[in-house]
Amino acid sequence: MSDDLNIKKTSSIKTKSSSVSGGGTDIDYVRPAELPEQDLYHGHSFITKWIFCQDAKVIGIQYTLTAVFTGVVGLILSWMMRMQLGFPELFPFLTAESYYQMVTMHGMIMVVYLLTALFLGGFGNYLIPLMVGARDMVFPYVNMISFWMFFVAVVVLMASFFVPGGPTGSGWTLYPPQAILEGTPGSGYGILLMLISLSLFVIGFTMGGLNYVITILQARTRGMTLMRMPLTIWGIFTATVLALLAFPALLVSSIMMTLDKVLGTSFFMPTIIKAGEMLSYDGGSPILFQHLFWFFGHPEVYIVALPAFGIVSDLLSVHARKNIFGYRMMVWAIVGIGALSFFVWAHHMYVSGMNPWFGFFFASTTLIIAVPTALKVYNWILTLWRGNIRLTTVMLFCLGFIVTFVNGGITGIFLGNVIVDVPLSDTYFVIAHFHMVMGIAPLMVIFGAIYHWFPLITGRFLDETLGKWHFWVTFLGAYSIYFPMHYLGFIGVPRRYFEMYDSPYMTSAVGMNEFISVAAFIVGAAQFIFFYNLVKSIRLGKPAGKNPWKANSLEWLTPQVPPEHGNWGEKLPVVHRWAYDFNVPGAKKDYITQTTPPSEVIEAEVEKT
Amino acid sequence: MWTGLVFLAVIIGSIAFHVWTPWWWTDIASNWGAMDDTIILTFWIGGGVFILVCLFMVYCIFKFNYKEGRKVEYKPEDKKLEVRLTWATALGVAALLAPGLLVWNQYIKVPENSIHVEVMAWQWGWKYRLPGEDGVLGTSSNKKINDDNPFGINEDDPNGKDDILIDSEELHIANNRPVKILLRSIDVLHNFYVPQFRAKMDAVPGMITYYWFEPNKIGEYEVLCAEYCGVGHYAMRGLVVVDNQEDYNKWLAKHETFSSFIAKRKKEGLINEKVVKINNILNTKKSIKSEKNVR
Amino acid sequence: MTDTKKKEETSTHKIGIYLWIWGLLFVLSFFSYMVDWYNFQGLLRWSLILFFMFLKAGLIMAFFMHLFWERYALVNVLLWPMTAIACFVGLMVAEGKYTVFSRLFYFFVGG
Amino acid sequence: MSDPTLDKLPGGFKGMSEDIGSDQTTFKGVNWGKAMMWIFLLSDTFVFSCFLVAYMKVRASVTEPWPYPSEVFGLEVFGVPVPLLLIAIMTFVLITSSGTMALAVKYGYEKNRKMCGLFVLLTAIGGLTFVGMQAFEWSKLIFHDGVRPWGNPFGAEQFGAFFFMITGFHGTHVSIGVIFLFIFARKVYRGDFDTGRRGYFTTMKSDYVAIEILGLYWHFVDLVWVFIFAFFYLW
Ligand code: HEA
Ligand code: HEA
Ligand code: CUA
Ligand SMILES: [Cu+2]
Repeated sequence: MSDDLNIKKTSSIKTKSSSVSGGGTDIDYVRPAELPEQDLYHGHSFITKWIFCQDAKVIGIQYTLTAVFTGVVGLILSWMMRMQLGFPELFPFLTAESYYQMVTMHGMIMVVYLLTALFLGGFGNYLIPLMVGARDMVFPYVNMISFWMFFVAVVVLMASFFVPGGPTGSGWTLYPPQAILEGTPGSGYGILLMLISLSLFVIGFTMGGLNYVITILQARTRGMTLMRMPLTIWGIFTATVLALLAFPALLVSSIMMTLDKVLGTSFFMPTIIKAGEMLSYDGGSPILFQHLFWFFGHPEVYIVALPAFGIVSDLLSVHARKNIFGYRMMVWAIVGIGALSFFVWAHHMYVSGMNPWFGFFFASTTLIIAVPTALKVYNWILTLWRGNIRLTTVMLFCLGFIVTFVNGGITGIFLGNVIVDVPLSDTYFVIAHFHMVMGIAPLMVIFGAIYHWFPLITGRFLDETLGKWHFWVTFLGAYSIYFPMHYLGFIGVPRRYFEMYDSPYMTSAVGMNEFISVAAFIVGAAQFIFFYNLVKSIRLGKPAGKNPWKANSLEWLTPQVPPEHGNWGEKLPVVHRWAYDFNVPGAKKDYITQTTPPSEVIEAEVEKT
Repeated sequence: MWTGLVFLAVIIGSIAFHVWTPWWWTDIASNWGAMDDTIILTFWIGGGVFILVCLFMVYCIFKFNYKEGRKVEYKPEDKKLEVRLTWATALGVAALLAPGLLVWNQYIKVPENSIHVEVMAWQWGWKYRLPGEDGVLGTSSNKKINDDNPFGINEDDPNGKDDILIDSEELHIANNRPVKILLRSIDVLHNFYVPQFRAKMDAVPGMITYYWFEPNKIGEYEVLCAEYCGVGHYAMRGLVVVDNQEDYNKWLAKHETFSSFIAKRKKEGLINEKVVKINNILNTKKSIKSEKNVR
Repeated sequence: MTDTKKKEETSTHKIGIYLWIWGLLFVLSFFSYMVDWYNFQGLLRWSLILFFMFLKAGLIMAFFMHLFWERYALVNVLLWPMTAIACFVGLMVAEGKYTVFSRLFYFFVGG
Repeated sequence: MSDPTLDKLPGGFKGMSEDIGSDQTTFKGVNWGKAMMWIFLLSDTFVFSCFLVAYMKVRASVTEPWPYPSEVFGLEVFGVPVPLLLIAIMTFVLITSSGTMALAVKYGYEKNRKMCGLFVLLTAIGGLTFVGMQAFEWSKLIFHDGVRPWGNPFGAEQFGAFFFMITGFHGTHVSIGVIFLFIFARKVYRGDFDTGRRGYFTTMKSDYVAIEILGLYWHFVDLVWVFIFAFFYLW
């Protein structure tokens, strides 16, 4: 065994142990570089610098802006839906057709085009090279194409609003046979454009995803071991791997459905009698589609959850001035959740008419996933314990995340337990569950992350006062939308109901629906405070300077703020420790950056004692 | 300071809402009380964990609010604590899962003596078929559906002859007799859901799915379609009436059987040409397949 | 696969090994073709088909794609995800059987 | 591969835990492009698996008889029907091209420009032959046997649908591979990999490792065929 690989000897995660081994320079030893410097293509013109740009940071921002644009569309759609549900008679133009189209587009946009693109495309691109100490993604050109594929996918998706028949109204789950038959709005061009857009998204994402994975695995800087990476990177990494393995199922089901639609094949289509006539389909299996969809769909919900888990860990640690509790457990939990998420998909299909024996298998695997997730929750709150909590806007969003995530996670446990799912499936309980755990919790993290990294991206702080308003309105508002909504589900109100109040026992839902709708308008409107804050602060925000939050991880340690193309100036940073050395006993400052060599820490200690 | 208080208020508010909520499940009218019990159990365990986690968080907010120079603990991990928490959670999960699976086992095992009821879903409504004297439903196929045979019953199957056809949204069932619902769809996915019975299952075209329950309260119950099935989804309601045996028998007697239905059609002289027509359709379909698709 | 063996072969490999694998693939393909030719049926057919299939796949991956000489980190990363597929396949076999049972039991001309 | 420092590293599972615990790279000595190709192939494996799983599920649940592939894909040679003949030949062609590719990669390692280029070219020709035969097979099925994606005279209509979809997807992979093989054959002959000439869109230097990467892709296409052959033709 060669000595130079044995880095564990010279430095370990715990600063304590590295500082006991005495002075001398060899304690700072880090293996020499394995790889030559990366050649970068530097843009010259406006077009190569800002449009067809190969810099991951710019691509990240492009992804973010595009995703937020779709997010605003999704938000407006949710407003219109709530309008209908809360005040059914008010807007005659809200027909059942358009309602279902809105539900569908809202769901798909929010899950795939907003959250997935924002977390992986946006944060992934911006943060991965910076946090692992690379100059850029490993294949910047492919990375650029990835964004433009995504862009085209969004254009195709948005185009479906304007085609004859409108966008598809099949529900974001796109279940056949309904999705491609008349009787569902947008079953002509709408569904086709949706399928094409999804396929483009998958292809584009694959290009980006390969970049993220390989950058993290193969392009880390010296001293950056996997177990020193910030949890943000672990979350994004695992989510990307999930995406690379789960999106194929979506691609395949899209292709097959397209063929069913266009060529009249019968993959998912059994014999069907419509309007008294027998269609030419025969022998296909609708449940197969559901299996394929959820083989993608369940990992997909963790694809949006894992990056949030990772990011929130980092934000909590920085703003509580304390190391993240149980780092190694956190890493294993992320990886474990990721791996397990491929074995639980049919918990969305308990009442789909699949083989009833699957219920036992999938209920067990589903509840098992709760264990690593629970550990993460415990570790977050234990990170707060005996910390020094700065109640910044960022921290508030993290706390909001914990509350909403635990709430939504527990309702997930209801649904995961197969027999409990029977009465609750396809009711508003499910809607409440996933908005709490996916609509609100990760969005909280996104907002927190933007407040956190905005100073890095622009060099200026976002306004804290506006930020706090934004937080409280969003958190309290969203909580009061979705917490009561569970009880609609108990009553038995099914989801995807355009209106429902003539049933005797459902009349009591009217009042709640009005309340929910009003809350939704307010929460939505609060986002415009945020947009105002963003626009205002780019120019007028308080200048932040370098490393304003006193964080440890590499992205704050670039020579320039905001970092330039190539990130690191002359020399790549060298990493000596994990990213969570806050308030190390005996250290002079309350944080020790990842690049601080052990010998300096010892000096600090010596000075103090 | 008030940050912690607001979070505390959120937790207390959640509990209060849960305790005093006017929105709660409908009175149960079937044997699936065990489902409600499992939900309650989940509420106790899950709710307890939620409250504990959040209270701990609030405590931290109060106790460890930023103070310059506060002594912060440096403790990257605590193996013992983590192992304990893992086990505690695993225990909680097992306590939820075990009863859940037991009830599920009941749910998928239909009692021998249950009455079979076929629910046929279409866009957007319901039809029903009950077995006749023999207690057995005849085989069927969507391919055989036509005006003379709205349920696509196999004419060659003797079991089907006495099947009772109910071409209406209203289904009656007898109180305190287990019912096996056999779900069938002629077009897209639907789901036969009566909140008071708790049970539900999708109707999938191209196959038969099932569930069972035993009604135990006489009354009328609305059927909601609980699987999205196109624009009419929200309007796809039906009615289940739970009768005592006597009323049920009366209601049953009012409906015609498949053979009487055919006899009636024959008398009206409707049937012969139609049979030829449907056979033609079936035949042309076979040959079309290799030629060109219709749609 | 011992360490010593690995070391000898890491850089470039003798042409012989490729020709050998090539030949083996031919033979195995021929065998699997023979399964059809002799019209074996039932379990025998299945086990033979799968046996030859996995053997061929294994040879291609191990030698033509050099996985045999790669470090375990890469090998494991590539092979573990296959368990997800295995699970998917297994469950879908059960599901297919369940569907066809439902169709044959209740229908008389298929679904 | 040819990196001598790698030989010093421990192998086996011990090596694995050290690789994973180390800094900079997890796959020691694996070029970025090669790592990327591997992960892409992993993802692509899931694509093909989903196709095949869907096929299995549907085939297992149709009630109409499934056409007997051995006859459908048989050919008549001098009046004697030979089952699966064309497929057998296609299989041999593809394996042959995989063999030539393996040799091309070997000569690539050795930086043997002439031989490497020759074998890449041979592989491309093999691939082209395969695609040609597939085109023949498709047209026979479509024009002679009347098989369509939406139906066929032999039985379950999904037969044609899955056949065209899966072999079509595989054929597309082969075709893309062939295009790249031709491009790379030219690059090798031109000596790009010896001079380290930079590509069009990237700033990366060309290197013989590109041949290895292309080889991975090509072998993968062969690998997929092994599964298609077993599940589609022999089942
Ligand atoms: C970010 C997204 C996200 C996340 C993280 C989750 C997390 C979970 N989800 Fe959710 N889910 C969705 C998004 C998400 N879900 C979406 C979008 C749908 C609907 C799709 C559609 O139909 O349109 C859905 C639907 C859905 C269903 C199907 C319902 C139905 O249609 O009938 C089920 C059923 O099992 C389920 C279960 C779970 C479980 C068990 C978890 C678990 O991972 C949760 C684990 C977390 C915790 C448990 C909390 C923390 C733990 C503790 C504090 C410890 C103590 C706990 C105990 C001892 C119990 N979800
Ligand atoms: C991440 C996913 C996500 C998000 C954020 C939301 C947000 C909202 N959703 Fe939705 N929703 C879904 C995913 C999501 N939803 C899905 C998957 C479905 C199922 C669709 C189907 O059945 O097919 C659904 C369905 C659904 C229904 C059920 C419809 C039905 O079944 O009939 C309702 C009803 O009230 C609803 C309401 C809302 C409301 C009021 C909001 C919001 O108004 C809440 C408040 C908004 C915000 C907190 C901010 C929004 C974010 C931005 C504007 C981006 C800005 C971001 C940055 C600058 C970083 N949604
Ligand atoms: Cu029928 Cu919804
Ligand atoms: Cu799920």
